[in-house]
Amino acid sequence: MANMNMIQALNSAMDIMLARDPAVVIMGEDVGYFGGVFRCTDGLQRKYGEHRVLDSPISEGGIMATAIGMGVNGLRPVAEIQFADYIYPAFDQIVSELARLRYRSAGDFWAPVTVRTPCGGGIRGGQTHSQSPEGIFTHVCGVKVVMPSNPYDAKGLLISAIEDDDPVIFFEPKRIYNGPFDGDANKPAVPWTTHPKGDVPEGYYTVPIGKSDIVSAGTDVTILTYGTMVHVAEAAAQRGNIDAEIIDIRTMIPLDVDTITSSVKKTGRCVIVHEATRFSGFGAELTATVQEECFWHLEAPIQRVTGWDTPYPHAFEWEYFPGQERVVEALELVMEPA
Amino acid sequence: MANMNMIQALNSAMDIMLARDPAVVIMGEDVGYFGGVFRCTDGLQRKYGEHRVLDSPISEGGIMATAIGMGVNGLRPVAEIQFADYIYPAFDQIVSELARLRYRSAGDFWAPVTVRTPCGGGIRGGQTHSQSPEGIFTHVCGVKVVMPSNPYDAKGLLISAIEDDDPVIFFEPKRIYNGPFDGDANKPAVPWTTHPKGDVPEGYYTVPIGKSDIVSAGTDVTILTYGTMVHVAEAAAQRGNIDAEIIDIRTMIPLDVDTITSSVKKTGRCVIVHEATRFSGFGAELTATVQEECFWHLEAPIQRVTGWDTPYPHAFEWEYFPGQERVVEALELVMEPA
Amino acid sequence: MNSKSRLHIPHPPARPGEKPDFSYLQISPAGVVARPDVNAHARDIESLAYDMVRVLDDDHSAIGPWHPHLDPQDLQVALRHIMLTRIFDDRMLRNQRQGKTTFYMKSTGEEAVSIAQCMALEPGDMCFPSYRNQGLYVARGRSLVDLMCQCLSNTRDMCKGRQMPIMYHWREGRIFSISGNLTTQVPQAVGWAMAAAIKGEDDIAATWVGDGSTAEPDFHHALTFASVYQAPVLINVVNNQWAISTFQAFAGGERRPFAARGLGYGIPGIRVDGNDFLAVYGVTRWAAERARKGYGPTLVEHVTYRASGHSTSDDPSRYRPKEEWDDWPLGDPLERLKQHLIALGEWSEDRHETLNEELEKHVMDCWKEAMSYGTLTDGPKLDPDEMFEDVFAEMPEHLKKQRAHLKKLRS
Amino acid sequence: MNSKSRLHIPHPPARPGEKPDFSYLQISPAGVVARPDVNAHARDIESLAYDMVRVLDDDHSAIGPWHPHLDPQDLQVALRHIMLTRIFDDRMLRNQRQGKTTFYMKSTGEEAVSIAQCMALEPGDMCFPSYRNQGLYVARGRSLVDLMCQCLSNTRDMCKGRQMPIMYHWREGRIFSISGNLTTQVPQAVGWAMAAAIKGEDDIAATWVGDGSTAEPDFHHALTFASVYQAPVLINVVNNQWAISTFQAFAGGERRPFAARGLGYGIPGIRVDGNDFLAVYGVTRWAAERARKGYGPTLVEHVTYRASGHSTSDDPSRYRPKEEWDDWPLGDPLERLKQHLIALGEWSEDRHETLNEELEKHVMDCWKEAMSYGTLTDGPKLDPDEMFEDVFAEMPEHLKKQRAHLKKLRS
Ligand SMILES: Cc1ncc(C[n+]2csc(CCOP(=O)(O)OP(=O)(O)O)c2C)c(N)n1
Ligand SMILES: Cc1ncc(C[n+]2csc(CCOP(=O)(O)OP(=O)(O)O)c2C)c(N)n1
Ligand SMILES: [Mg+2]
Ligand SMILES: [Mg+2]
Repeated sequence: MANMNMIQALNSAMDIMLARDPAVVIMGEDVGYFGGVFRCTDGLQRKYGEHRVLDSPISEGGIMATAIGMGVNGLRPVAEIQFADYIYPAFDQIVSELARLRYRSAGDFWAPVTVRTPCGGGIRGGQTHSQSPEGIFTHVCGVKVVMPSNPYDAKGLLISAIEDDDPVIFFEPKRIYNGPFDGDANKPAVPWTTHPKGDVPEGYYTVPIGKSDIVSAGTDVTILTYGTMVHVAEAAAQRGNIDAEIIDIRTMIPLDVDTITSSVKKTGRCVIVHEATRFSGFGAELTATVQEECFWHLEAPIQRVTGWDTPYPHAFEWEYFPGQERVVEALELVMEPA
Repeated sequence: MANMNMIQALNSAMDIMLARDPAVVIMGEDVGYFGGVFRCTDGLQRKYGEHRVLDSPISEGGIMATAIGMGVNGLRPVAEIQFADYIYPAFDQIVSELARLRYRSAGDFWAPVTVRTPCGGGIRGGQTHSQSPEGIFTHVCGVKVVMPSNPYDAKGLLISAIEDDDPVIFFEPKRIYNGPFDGDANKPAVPWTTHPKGDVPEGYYTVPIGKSDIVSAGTDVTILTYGTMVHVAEAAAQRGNIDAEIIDIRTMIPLDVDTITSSVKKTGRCVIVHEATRFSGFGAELTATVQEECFWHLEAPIQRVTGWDTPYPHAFEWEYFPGQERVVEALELVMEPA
Repeated sequence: MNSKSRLHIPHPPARPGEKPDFSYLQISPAGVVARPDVNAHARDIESLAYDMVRVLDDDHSAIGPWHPHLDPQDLQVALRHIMLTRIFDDRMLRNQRQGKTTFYMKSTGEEAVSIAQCMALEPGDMCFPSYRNQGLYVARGRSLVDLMCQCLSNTRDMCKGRQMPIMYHWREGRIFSISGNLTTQVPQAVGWAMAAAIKGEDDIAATWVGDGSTAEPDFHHALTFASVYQAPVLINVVNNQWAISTFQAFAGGERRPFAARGLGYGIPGIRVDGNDFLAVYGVTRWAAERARKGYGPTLVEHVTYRASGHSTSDDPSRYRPKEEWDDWPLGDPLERLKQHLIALGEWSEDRHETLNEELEKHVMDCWKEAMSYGTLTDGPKLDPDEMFEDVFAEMPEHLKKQRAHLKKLRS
Repeated sequence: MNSKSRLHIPHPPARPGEKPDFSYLQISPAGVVARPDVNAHARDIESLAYDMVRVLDDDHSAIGPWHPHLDPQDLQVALRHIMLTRIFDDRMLRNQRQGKTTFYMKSTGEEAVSIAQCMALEPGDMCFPSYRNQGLYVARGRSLVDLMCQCLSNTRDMCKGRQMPIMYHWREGRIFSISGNLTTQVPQAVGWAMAAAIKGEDDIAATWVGDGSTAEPDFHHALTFASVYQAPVLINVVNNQWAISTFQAFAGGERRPFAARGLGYGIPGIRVDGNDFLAVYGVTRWAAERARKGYGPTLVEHVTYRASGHSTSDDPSRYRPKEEWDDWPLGDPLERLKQHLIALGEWSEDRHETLNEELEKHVMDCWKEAMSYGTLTDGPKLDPDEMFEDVFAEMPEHLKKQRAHLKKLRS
């Protein structure tokens, strides 16, 4: 067992998979010699060579298209999109090709591509380095969508993603690359060493895609969240002194509906928290699923705590970010007697 | 007053706007000399010249980018994307540029671009000529999203869209270009002449963006729907003999929350119907909004009737299409006593 | 604002009612273009992008350095493939017109491109076609019944009802699935070729894209990645002069040939008479050998003409003179190969007529067999359960639930 | 599988610890490249894309047909602009290092491109810059205070706190808003130019994009649309050899110059010494006149060097030799213009020193003023209500509700 931050955990996952499976290749902008702008691929090109860990042209669409071609030819590409904000030039190749190839060829062709991309705000990145576009991909049939909230899950889920024969869009909440973040920007940064999920086995292991994680059991209310917001939700529940059951969604597609609905049926209340904008965000689907499955158990309307419906504003980062205060507000609202 | 199908109504809207405002230009693949593969721009190039109605290279991204540049330089471009299935190569220019230009420049730059694009299934178009991607755009901050369900609205809304200083993504349900369609593919096609909304003023008028339309008043249940499914919902309510209040959403952004919630508060029940796939479709946002606003009035879980979560399958079109039967089933479910 | 406008608008040479005019076409005489070594440096062979490689001359002889010197038997096979493709297309068009299928796209006039290239490639080479390359299936020997079953979405449909007609694929035959989205396959072919290079395998990739489709961004992706990594790939632009209703000038073909598009990236371009079977074959051998030996990608522009409508949904008489095909200066690839074989003394009108009848009958027989596996209206049908398969490798819960829902509805 | 791999991987000439090596650079002597008429046919002037237009020779004289023959006063203004840009950059870097701003990007080493081009354009011409064109703002006379306020996101921030530092815009000054997404501005500039042509107006558009960014699809869109409609636009590729950590070869610059990218579309390309103020000015005048007169677009490649790190988030010593900038064969644009003016007898080391001090002081004064409008930590702050404005022209209900919600939370 080693202590790793999320960057090291992701690096370790790729390292292990490059070693285990000669079909695994890494590609992306600055991922090779330099080791990635966030250093997630640091040292991998030196270790596995320039033909396994490829620097690519600055062309997200080209990266995705060639990764698909490689996948069709028996490789298992792990493509990095430098920021999730830059995934849109690859959107057509993801939606029209990667997601639908197996379907349209009735299973004869497929491309087991993993798309890694750092997402989310809280790093003063403004509108083009802070987006949380995961909701868009959850409306695309044929891709799996994953977002870990800690180093242990990050490594185990990334290994699962690389081994998965389906395409996986793997979002990495970059605000917590170096340590958990509870939403309070004024507190000193906390490293992963202080967090139990910073203990990460050095070798191979997997965390299954399609399973949520009950981060803390509770009886008053269910909080559904993922990524950075898991930590904000934990802090908020404590601060609000509310016995919340916090579920780290981890996998948006396929969604672990059972874990979610069992919890809400138990608590009767539900708050959904994500950084992404509210309107048609993934919180909408979670709300819809919960109200369909748990309607007769709900004792209050499900509340969504999300980013405002604006582009991500640089200077108002902390007014924008759905921090503890807003989560507490929603928890209190949902706990109000009818 | 003339009788028009939806194609003629759209054509008339563009004709009027080209005549009224010299800044209006039309561009897109095959829209010029040929008049569009669905003939929506028929005759316009002949009337207004090649410099107002432009055939373009086959490049949706290029169309969008140049339309933005034209918009910045004082024109009012109406760009056609030949099928909504082909809008993805333009996705980055729409999401990162068109939608955010006004915001990022604090109001100093903007591009009043209207994007017209035929969407939806029921025409044996398979996975690349049948998609309903509107839900994706409803998660994008800075664009308006519109879908008419009849010729009268189509013309009035398109004129509003062209006059709007914000970008508008204007989805045209192509299955009802030539006549309303109630979901029964075995019935003979019905032309718009038989429908009251086929009566369309020849001159200028607008239908406001941001307002839903109560297509039929009712007391038992509220049906929220748009596009082709408005007609399917009407037929289903009749067939199920249910006194439904059917609301044609018309504008997804901005959403007319008041009309929707007033209705659901009255009926206490809600069914949402769209062609698009279910998971994270626009129905999720409608469900979330309704349950947040009307929770204490709801007497049954809100039901969604949607396309299945698969790519659009060519041969199983009518098994896939959420037809009357499925709407009736949902209506009955929602009417069941608890 | 029109009167002052300085915007340039490309025009086709003739519109309906006007006389066809192909004077814009630069045509080299047969045999005159030099054939460089396959390891020539891209910048030393740029003229290949502007000339036109042609082997068959006006007297139906094959001349010059690009002449591939095939056996007459091979040429007879090629002629058969071209004839079969044309007859297949004609039959499928008629079937669609009679309401037997919903949609079709012909390759008439440009069959030599697919047939010659496929014959010049090795069986292990991977093809990433556009929708107008049915000749690849014919040349690689896929049963026409299989293609027809796909067009019928019947119980033997290789796509299990999921795709519109003509969107074939063939894993064993190494032909990639056709996408309805233009140009996406081109950089995918480059990626496939990169993988072959990474694995140290000898196979190369070949891909086809229409003139109009070169405007899509994936064309740029393909050229960039092919150039940077020197991928063993053949990128073919099939310039059939039209993209639905727009003339090739709307993709920027007005000023320089599409073959020149890669020169600025260091990718050699060859412009070839796409209706000259031998020229296409010769050029393909050259480019394939170049790629296989590690000298990198080649961009080939095939100058040809889309003789038919864009698809069964199209009416070309609305935007171009009906007579264009008759006036097309590079002729009919079928006719030209036939006359060459006759000139060689290896073919005759009689043999042609006999073969034609045989192929017509073969196609009819295939069609009858295909119909026996189900049609739009009659016979056995695919199980709608199929609709939920292959979205993922294993069906997740939500799709199982939806499948069960549909089953319940249908029972 | 590595041992057999035939994939080509581009390499920079030197890595950290190795000796810089610029032998790959093709450099023409000053004065030797001919200057064609502005209406020359693209295909007759292709060599311009491979040569390098240079005006300043090793003795600091200006020679040859591209010499723009500017007044010494104009050259002094230019030198001042370049110096001011550099001092501004240095100051802003220090401010960031001291934690006064969150981020910065310098243009050091490539200032001549923006300054010369902006001076050669007309005031009505519209600029669509990348993030390394701050020189445009200096040359068009925007107050540095305004730029600094943007970097501080303070109460005078032109972006109202919505954008990261350096993402300026200037409607009146005709400089378009900078996007964080690479290359998107390039086809937008083409669209702007198309609109000018449609309206029959004389203004042209100019746009700038980095070498690495040419790999993005929007570069292809720009070339295609510019070529098809012959839009009056100048597309500038600023080849500063690096794109964050990747060498320009990763955008396909290994084989042919970026200036040649448009040739295959019929767009003339000019390769110019980007550190030679006079050459850049001369080339820009030529291309602007060509566009304005209706002869269509030009692609200009500026050969220069990114002397600084990519941004304040970057550490270039990880991927390239520290000494590269000293060894860069085209020198420093500031130094070269200065020496030319001295050679002309129109400048001196003393005047230079004086001006330098004046500008340093000016920049410091601007900074002090800017800080008085608020900083990250102190002073007046923008109202967070601003966050909800300008998403739409008029605020819709759901945003009003969210704004009210935030107000309530903050009260
Ligand atoms: C991304 C995308 N945009 C538009 C279309 C619609 N479309 C189908 S074929 C076609 C014309 C293509 O012309 P070309 O590339 O010349 O090929 P050809 O049909 O001549 O073989 C168009 C515009 C599409 N299928 N995909
Ligand atoms: C679409 C997109 N992809 C990736 C990035 C991240 N990124 C920012 S600058 C840059 C390098 C650009 O290099 P170049 O075009 O040569 O410009 P230079 O920085 O040298 O001026 C990259 C990869 C981005 N901003 N946008
Ligand atoms: Mg074509
Ligand atoms: Mg650069």
